[in-house]
This record gives sequence, C-alpha cells and structure tokens, in this order.
Amino acid sequence: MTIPETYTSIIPLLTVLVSLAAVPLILLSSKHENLREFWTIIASFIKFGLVVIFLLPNALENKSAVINIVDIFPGVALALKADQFGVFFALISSGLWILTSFYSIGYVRGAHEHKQTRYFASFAICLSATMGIAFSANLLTFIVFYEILTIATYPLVIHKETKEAIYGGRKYLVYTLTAGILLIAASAWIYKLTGTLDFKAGGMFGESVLTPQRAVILFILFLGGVGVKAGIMPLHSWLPTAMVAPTPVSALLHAVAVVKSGVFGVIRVVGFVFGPAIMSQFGLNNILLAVAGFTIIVASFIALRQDNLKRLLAYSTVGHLSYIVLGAALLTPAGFTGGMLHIAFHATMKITLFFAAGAIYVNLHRENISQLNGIGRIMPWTMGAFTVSAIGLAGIPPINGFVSKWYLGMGAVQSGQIIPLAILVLSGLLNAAYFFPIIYTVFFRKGEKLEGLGEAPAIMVVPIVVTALLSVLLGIYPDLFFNFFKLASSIAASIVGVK
Amino acid sequence: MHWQLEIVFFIVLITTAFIALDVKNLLVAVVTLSVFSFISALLYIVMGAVDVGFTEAVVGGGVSGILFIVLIFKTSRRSSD
Amino acid sequence: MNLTNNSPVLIPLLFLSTGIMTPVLAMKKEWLARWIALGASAASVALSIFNLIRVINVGKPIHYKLGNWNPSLGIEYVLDHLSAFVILVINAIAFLVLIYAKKSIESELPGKEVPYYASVLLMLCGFNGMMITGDLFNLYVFLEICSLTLYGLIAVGEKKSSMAAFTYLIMGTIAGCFYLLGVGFLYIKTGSLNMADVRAILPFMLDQPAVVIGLCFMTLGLGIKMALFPLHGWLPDAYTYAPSVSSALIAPTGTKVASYVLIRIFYFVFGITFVSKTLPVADIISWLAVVGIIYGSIMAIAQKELKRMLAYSTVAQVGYIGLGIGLANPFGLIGAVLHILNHAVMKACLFLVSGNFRLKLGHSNIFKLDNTIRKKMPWTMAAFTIAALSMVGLPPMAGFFSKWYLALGTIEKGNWLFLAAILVSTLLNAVYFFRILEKVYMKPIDSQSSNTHEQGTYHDHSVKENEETVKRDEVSPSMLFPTLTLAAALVVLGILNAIIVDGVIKYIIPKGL
Amino acid sequence: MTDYIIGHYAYWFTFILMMIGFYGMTMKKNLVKKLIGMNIFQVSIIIFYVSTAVKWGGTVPVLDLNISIADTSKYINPLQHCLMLTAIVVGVATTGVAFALSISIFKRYKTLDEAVLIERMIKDNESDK
Amino acid sequence: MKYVNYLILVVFAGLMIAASDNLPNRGDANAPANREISPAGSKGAAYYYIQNSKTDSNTDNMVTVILADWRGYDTLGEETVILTAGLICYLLLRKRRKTDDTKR
Amino acid sequence: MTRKDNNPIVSLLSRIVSPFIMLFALYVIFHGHYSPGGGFQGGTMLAAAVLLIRLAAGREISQLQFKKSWGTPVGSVGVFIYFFTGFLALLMGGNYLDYSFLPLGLEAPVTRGWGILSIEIGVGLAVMGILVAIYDDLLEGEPND
Repeated sequence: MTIPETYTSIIPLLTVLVSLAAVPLILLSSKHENLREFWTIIASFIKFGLVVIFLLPNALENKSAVINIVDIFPGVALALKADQFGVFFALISSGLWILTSFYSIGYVRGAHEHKQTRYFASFAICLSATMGIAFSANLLTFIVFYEILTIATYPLVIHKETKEAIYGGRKYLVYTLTAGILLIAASAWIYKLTGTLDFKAGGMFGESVLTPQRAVILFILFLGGVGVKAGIMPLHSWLPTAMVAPTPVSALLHAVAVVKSGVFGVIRVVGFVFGPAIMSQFGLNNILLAVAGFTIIVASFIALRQDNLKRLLAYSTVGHLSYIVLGAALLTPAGFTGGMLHIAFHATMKITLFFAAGAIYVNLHRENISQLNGIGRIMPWTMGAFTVSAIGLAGIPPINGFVSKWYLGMGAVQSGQIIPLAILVLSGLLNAAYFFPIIYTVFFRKGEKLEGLGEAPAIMVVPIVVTALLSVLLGIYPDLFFNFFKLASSIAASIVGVK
Repeated sequence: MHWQLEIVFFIVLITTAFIALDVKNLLVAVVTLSVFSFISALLYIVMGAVDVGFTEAVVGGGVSGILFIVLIFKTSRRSSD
Repeated sequence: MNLTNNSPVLIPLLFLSTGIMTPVLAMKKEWLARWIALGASAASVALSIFNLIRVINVGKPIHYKLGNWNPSLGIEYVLDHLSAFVILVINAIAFLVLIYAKKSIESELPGKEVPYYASVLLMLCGFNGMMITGDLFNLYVFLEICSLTLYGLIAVGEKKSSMAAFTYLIMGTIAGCFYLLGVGFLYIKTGSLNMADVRAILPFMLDQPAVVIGLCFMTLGLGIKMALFPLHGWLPDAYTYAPSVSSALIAPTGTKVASYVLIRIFYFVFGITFVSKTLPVADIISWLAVVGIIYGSIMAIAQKELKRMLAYSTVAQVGYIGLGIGLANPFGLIGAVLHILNHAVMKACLFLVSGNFRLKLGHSNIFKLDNTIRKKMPWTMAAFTIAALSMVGLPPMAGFFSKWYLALGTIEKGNWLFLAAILVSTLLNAVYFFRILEKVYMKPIDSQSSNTHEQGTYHDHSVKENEETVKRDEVSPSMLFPTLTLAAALVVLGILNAIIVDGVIKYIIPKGL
Repeated sequence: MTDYIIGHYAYWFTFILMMIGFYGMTMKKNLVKKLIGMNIFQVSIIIFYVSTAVKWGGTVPVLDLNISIADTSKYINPLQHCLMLTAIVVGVATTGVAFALSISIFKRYKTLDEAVLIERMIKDNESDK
Repeated sequence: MKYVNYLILVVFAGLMIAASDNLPNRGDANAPANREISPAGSKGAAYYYIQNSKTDSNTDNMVTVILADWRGYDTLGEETVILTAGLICYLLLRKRRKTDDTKR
Repeated sequence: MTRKDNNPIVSLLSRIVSPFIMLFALYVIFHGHYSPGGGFQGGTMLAAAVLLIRLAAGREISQLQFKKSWGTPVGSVGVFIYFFTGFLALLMGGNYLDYSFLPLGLEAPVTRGWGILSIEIGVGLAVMGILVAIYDDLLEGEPND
C-alpha cells in the first residue's frame, strides 16, 4: 500500500462549481428550451471530463487533490479532498448524470411536465451537492453539502405538486432534516472528543477517547444521520413515498445522488470516522450487520407484495442499499470492495430499471405491474434492458450484480460469519422471486389495447440500452471502465490496512 | 435625620397609595396621587434630598397632576375597579 | 477636534443631534426628514466601521472619558470588540431598513414623516448609547430613550397597535424600574456605577444576598426587554400591529441590544464565577431559553399572520441567544454573539418581505398567500426563501453556523437536553417556513381535481391561465435593494463566519471563561 | 437591634410601597389605575435611592461655609439625588407617552377598561374574518 | 389565579425585605457608597463629589455639579428622554397635514 | 381647558400670578448653582406658568402667550443648546462635555461654572417646551382619520 499523497488543486472545486454555474444559465434561458438543456448537457460533460481526466489518474496513484475554500469554523475549513473513495463516487455520479440528463430531457418533453426550468435547475444543484459530498474532506463540509442536497431534492420530489407529491415532500423533508440534525449533533460531539473533523482512512479517533456507551450512542447518532438517506429499515419510509416524483427523479434519488450519498456516508462513517478497529472493538459492526440484514430481508419481502412498479423498485433499492451497508459492516477488505462495487453496479442496474419504468410511463401511462401484460413485444429494447438488469440484481452472472455480490460473499467468508452469507443467498432468491414474475408478465402474457403503440422515444431508449450494456460489460470485466475494481480494492485496503 | 417624621410620612404614603388605587372615581384617585406625590416630596426633603423634593413637588404635584386630569377629561372618569 | 480620539462618542451624538434637530429643520420641508435620517444613518455605519477597525488595530478596549472625568467619577464610553461589533450590526441593519422606509411610510403613515424619522433617530441614539456605555446608570437613561421611542413607533400602526404599545409600556416600565432597582442594590453595596469598577469591587463581596438580588433584578429587567421566555408577553402583539417599517426596525435591533446588555452585565460586570457558581442564574437563563425556543417555535406554527409568526419566531430565536449566554462557555458565547448578528439580518429580511406583502397585497396573512405571488414578486420571494432556509438553519446559510456553535457549547456543557432542544427547534422552524414556501411555490392543492396526478399531462388549465395573467408587480428598487442585500448577506455571512469569529468575536471572550 | 431597625425600616416601607405600585400596575384593570400604580412604583424606587443616601447628622449637599468639606460625613451623599432627578424626568416622560397612548386607545375603543378592551379587540378580530 | 398573583407579590416583597438585611445601615457614614477608596482601589465617587464641587466647577450645589458636569452626559440623555416623550406625543396625536401639502 | 365661558376672576388671577411664577422659575434656573433647583425644576415651573394660563383662559387666548406650534421647536432648541455646549468643547479640542475647553478665556473651574449655567438654560427651555407641547397634544386628542 502506498502512502497517500496530497496536492493542492482547484479541480475538485471546479467539479462542484460546474453544475452550480449551470444553474443561473438554466434559469436565464428558461424561455429557450434547447438552449437550457444544452447547458445541462454541457455541464454534465465538463464535470465528467474533469473527474476522468484530472482526478482519476492521480487517484489511481493514491494522490489526492486538496483545496481549502474558506474557513467556516476556526480550524475547520470548507475543504474538498479528492481521495480515492471520493473520486470513485464522483465518477459514478457524474457519469450517470450524463445519462440521466439525456433521459430527463426526453422524459419531461415526452410527459409535458410543467416548470421544467425549476426541474433542471434543481437537478444541477443536486449534482453539485453530490460532488461536494463525494469530495468533502471533513464532516462539516459533508454536512453542508448534505443539507444542500436535501433542499435541492425537495423541489424535485414535489415536482408534480399533487397532494401525494406534497405529502411525500413533507415526509422527505422531515426525515432528511431530522437526519441532518442528528448528523450535526454527532459531528459536534466528535469535535468535542477529538478536536478535529477531518476524515481519515481507518478512523479519526487517535487515542481511544470512547467508552462503550459513548461509542454506541455516537454510532447510532451517525447511523441516524446518514442512514435516513441510505434507507436503512426503520428510517426508509420516505423512500417509497417519494416515488410520486417523476421517474428520472426517482432514478436520481435511487441510483445517482441521494441514497448513494447516504450509503457513501455510511462507508465514510464506518471507514473514515470510526475505522474498523473501533468498530470491532465496541461491537458496532454487529449493530450495523443486524440493521442491514434485517433491511435486506424485510425490504425484499415487502417488494414481493408490490404491484406498483416504481414502489417495487423502491423497496428493491432499500434492500440493495443495505447490501452496501452489509459490506461495510463486515469490516474485511473484500466486504468493503464488494460494497463499493455495489454502489457503482447497483447504480447502473437500478438506473436502467427506473428508466425503463419511466419509459413505460411516458409511452403507455401505466404504472402497475398487472397492467404490463405483453408490453415486451412492443417495447423490446426497453424491456430487454429491464430483464438484463433484473437478472443482475438477482445476482446471476454474467451481469455485474454478480461480481459485487461475489465479493460481499467473500467478505462474509473472510470475516468468518455465516449469517451474512445466508442473508445474501436468501435475498438473491427473493430478488429473483419478485423480478421474474414481471419478466414473465411482460414477455409471455397477452397484452390488451396495445395496438398502434411502439417503442419509447429514442432519446429515452438509448440511455436505457447503454446502461444495460454497461451492466453486462462491467459484469464480464469489472475493471473495464476507469479501473473501478482496482480503485475499490485500493480503498478497501487503505481503510482496513491502517490500524 | 428625623426618623419619627419619616415614619409618619411613610404611613401616609402607603395610605394614600391604597386610596389612589382603590377609589372608583378617577378624579379622586388622581387628586390622591397628587397628595401622594407631595408627601413623597416632603419625605425626600426630610431625608435631605432637597433638589429631588423640589422636583417631585413641581412635577408630581403640578404638571403630572395636570396631565392626569387632562387624560381623565379626554377619556372617562369612572373606573370599574 | 480629533476624529480618532473622539470616534466612540460621535455615533450617539450624531443620532442625538440629528434626532433633536429634525423637528425644527424639517418643519417646513418634510421631505428633508428622510434625508437627514438616511444621512445620519449612513454616517453612523461609516463611523461604526471605522471604530471596529480601530478596535481591531488597537487590540484592547478603548476608553473614552466624557467630560474628561476619570471613570469612577464621570461616565466613560468603552469601545471593545463586542460593542464595536454589535454597534456595526445594528447600525447597518437600521441603515438598510431606512433605505427601505420611504414608500412604506408614505403609504402607512402619510403626513407623519417628520416625527417618525426623528423618533427613529432618537431610538438609534438610545441603542448606540446603551451599547457603548460603560456606566450602569447611563445605560438606564439610554434604555429609557429607546424604550419610549419604541412605544411610539409601535403605537402608530394599525388599530390594535396602541393597546399593544400600552402593554409594552407597562412591561417596559417594570423592566426599566427593575433594572434601576438592581443598579441601586449594586451601587449601595459597591459604591460605584462604573462597570469596570464594579467588576473590580465585586470579588470582595461574593455571596452577599443584596448583590444577588441586584443581579436578579437586572436580569429580570433585561429579560423583559429582550423577551426572554416567560417575560415575552409584550412582543407578539407589538411586532404584529406595528407598521411594517417599525417592525423591521425594531425586531432585529431591539431584542438584540437587550441581549447584548445582558451579555455585558453577566460577563463584564458580575463575572462568570458569580453568574454561574454563586447563584445558578446562568443555568436558570439557559433553561428558560430552552423552554422559550420550543414554545416560540410551536406558537409560531399556530399563527396565521406572517408578522405574528415572525414575532413568535423571534421569541424562539432570542431563546438561542439566551441559551448561548447561559451556557457560560466560549462556544456558547460565540454562538450567542454570532446569532445576534445572524438573527438580526434574518429577521430584518423577513420583516421587510412582510412589509412588501403589506404594500403590494394589502395583507400578510399566510392563508391568503398563493402561487401568484411568485410571479408577482419573484425577487421578494427569493429573498424570503433564503432567509427562511437560514432561519431553519441549513448550511451554508448563516443561521446554521450560530446553531453549530451553540450545539458545540451545549456539548461542552454536557447537557443533552439543550442540544436536543436546539435540534428539535430546527425541525419546528422548518415546519412553519416550509408551510409558506409550499403555498407560494406550488399550486393550491384545493384547485386540483383528485385524479389529475394519474396522468402525465394533467395540466390544470384554469390555474395555468391564472398564473399567466398575473403581471409582474414587484416593489420599487429602493425597497427591493435592502431586502435582497440582506438576503445576500445571509449567504455571505454564512460562508465567511470564521473570519468574523476569528477576527472579532474570539476577542470578546472574557478571561476565565 | 434599635440601630438595625432604624437603619432598615425605610427599606421595608419602600418595598411595601413598591409592591403596592406593582400590584396596581399589573393587576388593576383600568388603564389609568395602571398608570397610577406606575407612578407609585417609580416614586417608591426614588424613595429607595434617596433613603440610601442619608447620613445621620449630615446636611443637605449644598456647600455650607460653616461645615467643612474635609469631613464628608457631614454632607449627604449627593450622587443618588442626581440619579433620581434623572429618574423623575424619565418617569414624567414615560407617563406622558402613556397618556398619549391611553387617549389613542380611548379614541379607538371608547373605553379604558382592560376587560372590555380585550372583548372589543376580539370582536374586531372576528369581524376581520 | 388572582390569589397566586397576590402570593407572588407577597413572596417578592418578603424576599426583598430579607435581602435588605444585607444592605448597610441607613445613615452609616462608612457605608460602601461613602468610602474614599473602594476595595479595588478606585476613587469613591460620592466622597470626591462632596469635596470637589467648588474646586472643580465653582459651584456650591453639589447636585447641580454632578448633574451638569461630572455626570453631565446622563442629563443630556435625560433631556433627550423628555424630548422623545414630546416627539412621541407629536407622532401619535398631532393632526396630520393635508396630503396635498406634503406632496409639494 | 376647552371651556369657552371663562370666569373673569380665575382668568385675572392666573394672569397676575403667571408672571411671578415665571420670574421665580427663572430665579430657580439661574440660582441653581447656589441653592436647590436648576434647569429642570425651573423649566417645569415655566411650563406650569404657561399651563396655568392655558387652564384658565382657554385655548384661543392662551395662544397669544405661547403658541401651540412653538412647543416642540423650543424643546428641540433647548436640547440643542445642551448638545452644542458639549460639542463646542469637543470642537475646541477637549472631550465631549468638557466645559473647561469652552472659549471663554477664564480659568477652568469658572469656565465650568458658566458651562453648567449654559446647559441649565438649555434644560429649562427644553423641559418647558416639551411639557407644554405634551399638554397641547394631549388636549388635542387623536386626530380623525
């Protein structure tokens, strides 16, 4: 393992600012649709380019770009640090933003959504905040961007402005704001205990200042803080409610930004705040394991009983997020690797599924599984991609879901625990149990009133196919793009290796 | 200085204060208040605060009383308590 | 005349001279009153900045002897980091509100410009005098100046305002008398009225009941003035029924100045050992403040009038300041002082927004607000949104950081209940502000038919037409400028708060804290 | 004991007077009565201050050539007197403002009785709706 | 409720009377307020005032000197208070000019 | 106050007494250095003298003595005299209200004495003007809207 180096660079700040700079442009060009969406797309490409060209190579050599923007608290700066984990997450989210942008343009135009300007502006702020979360160098910066993300997502959740949307928005706000204040409390306490807020691979507690009681309370505070966005089970209920949002938003919520920042936060907390040593010393990993295992199983069972496609996907998301949490809770290199890989891989798969659901909605205005009889024949591309992703989520090779699950399993074996392994297997079966009926319905049942309907607009179909293709390719060769695998295992080593 | 005198004044003060707060006719209350002010002015002078006593006599017994009466004249004379 | 030496006294004198001469100068030319007020206010901001820079350069308190008598004999002015900072905050806010005032006063108080502006100037004179003085009795005199003007400024409002002002007058007089009584006890025990002098003498007489009673009375009096929880009774009515400009002037400044004085009395007259060890006054204050935070927030949720809601929210926010004062540790104090700044800016902005509503819509009733306002007054609503987010305490707005310091303070103190109260109030704040934001930024829920959400193309055409027919009807630039400046200041202050803390507030923490 | 009583009775009377004033201010319903209570309260505070300035055997604080100023116990402490002059003026000013407010209230509600006032204000609230 | 109020009043008065026990005897020439030098070493104001009214300001009446010179700033404040009261009465009660007068 | 039918005796008496009260008030102001009294007491007595006429002679006639519109300006000027005395000291290089810097060319204590007299006059004027103004305003009552 190489010693992490740092160098000062403005690139992390730029990645955050790119989409923020797009916001005024989007607002100003609200009258010209094409121009407006041009800004979105150009910003997404610039952002992705910045990450890939400038940050990724250095990150692979374990060099981190650091920038202190301004002191927001004596001794604690609003600082960005593009370490390996941050770059990893930034890659995923900025890469998927490109796809999501294309897709949302098709979606909102296809669905004739209102207030599109607000929609795109919020979207851009969201991505900006996600970048900030990925690159935050300390807890305070993390909180700042976390709250910005909360607020920026709110207009998206309530976008439809129906009663359900407003209700969902309120629920979302209550949950996430509560999470935010728990996080603030926890951070303040950490500051009191350690005198620092900087993330550090392997934990920020130098000399152990924790007593068992304190450790548990602090951990639970943190878990409440990041766990709401990560959809951990007792705190997940905002997620299905927020399903009233337009589908690209759901995709954003579930695959790119919000929940992924949640699990990102969980790994940050486990690996960079507490560290494996302290986690195992006070038995905190068992808490996390229990929560994650419970969530995986229960969410899968609930998903079984859903008829609304998007709700089903939501519960599936809840379950899969806990895979990642589970991976972190194992505290083994393979576990972390698997968890992190699953962030990326689940994103590609789930985004495909949501895009497909959105395409169905735009094309046919249908949301329930029972209404989908036979649509596979008229929308072969969409539903083909759907099938690929569903198989992947169930953990069947050669889709990428298998790879991450394999590593999770290995992690469980490494840690010598049987229960996590059992949970993984069981949930794989359950995944299959709720996805295969859909595939069956779509392709083999006879549909009604489908005459004259065809495939969704190309601008929507292309991203779907692309993401599905990505899933397959990544499943065959995980290091294909941007050395995902190498990055993930390097991060895992840095977390576990440093005692 | 003359504590016997002071005690007498104090008792008068407390009595007039009670009356001023208790009578229902506000005009009477205001006149009693003027008496109160005047006695308090005397008390100040007994205590050696000549300037304060002078001021209180002029203000409390004079201008303040006039203003109180203007107020009652402009509003109502009866009070419910 | 040496400007540098005399700079501490110039701000109160500036307001005093302009305040007393306005009725004479502007007797025939009424428009002159506004320009006098604006000019004096602008000059005061410049002087405050000058003073602050001077204090930072000198690095220790600057004493100014009025009449050149030494402190224990005469009155002195003390310009230290704390007073210079708060003075700048108050004057800057007042200046912005005065820019705003023209149209609002013309429409709400026609023909009363001259006495109104004169009163405002005298009020500012009172505030500045209170903040800069180093003498306990002199503080009382200036307290009364600004109290009297406050009664008047409130009472010129709508029909119920006179009763609100009367209640305030009774409470305020009790407060003033209590303060005076406290000073009396203190004087009898110590034989001095100078704050620094009293501070030096008090260690010789700790634990004496008379001094403790004096402290209690002063705290009670100032508690009424700053509307600390059980003593806040006058505030909601007063702020609600006052004219918009008055509320916008008084709400950010009045309670803040009283809180400032409380900090002075606690930490610079009695000293920390006295306040927190001999008698748990500080603890009592912080408990009351916590109750006030929760109570104020809940009451704010129950209101349907924007100004009244803001008034109750002021009660809650004053609770934050009180909590910070009562925590008696560096973080708490920093939080309190920072919150004086932040809350002043936030409340000024929000009250200006409500003034804009009153001017353009004729009301500020929350339930009558709808999404047409967004089209009518987009900038006003933008300012409102920023201020509301800041009130909720979301980073990177300014409101977050004072809460952060207070949270650190409570943890330092080890009291989890306080921490919980701060955090819960965040949620309550969110409830009452997002309620309005929802109304303004979304279609009215009632106008939708129940099944529209089923379809993607559900546009409710009546609503849409309604939205399109609404014309832009923003307030004039002279009113918009202060509103937006304050809103922008919230973001800037949030990001730059460490500079403020490092540069100024850090130095106010008294020794031994 | 006698010394103690003579040295303290003025405080006791003052505090009783103060409570009478406070009672008038807070519990009387009529606004004019409240103002009367306010006056009593203020006067009692002035008495408190003035009574602390006393020195047995001292004279009024005006320079008398027959009494040497070297011995300050011969003159009553003048500082409290000065403070109380200010306090009296403040009291008058407050009373003046209170009168203006009362007149304004009476003009609007035709009563100065708090209970009736509140009743009418509530009625106003209802008519607003 | 009313009795609670009375009770509070009585308790209040009782507390204050109890606290007055701690106040120095009235008329005591050696009370803290009359000292020449305070424990902290600063000059006792009242002591100085009595001795120096003639030498400092050529005036016999000590109260006048304190009022106008030593603590003159208080008196300025006091005048401002009363001016404020006048202004507030003006603000609240005086007739407004006709609106067309103000628009000139 | 607002009565129109004046009792001639009251009117006459008040007219006779009023100048004497004023004279005494002036004495009180100017003699404040040597005996109890000063600007505030004197000013209040001046106001009382004016108010006596106001009370006895009715609104219209009393305007001849002291016009209603004079109250506030006189008060303002009074406070301004005070303010300016202090400010003059500041202009001459001293601290604010340091009367020994007043440009009288006398030794410091005597200058201070004169300074005190100057501000006592200011105080007297201010108090008189304002008290009369308050009386007038109160009697006027709140205007109709």
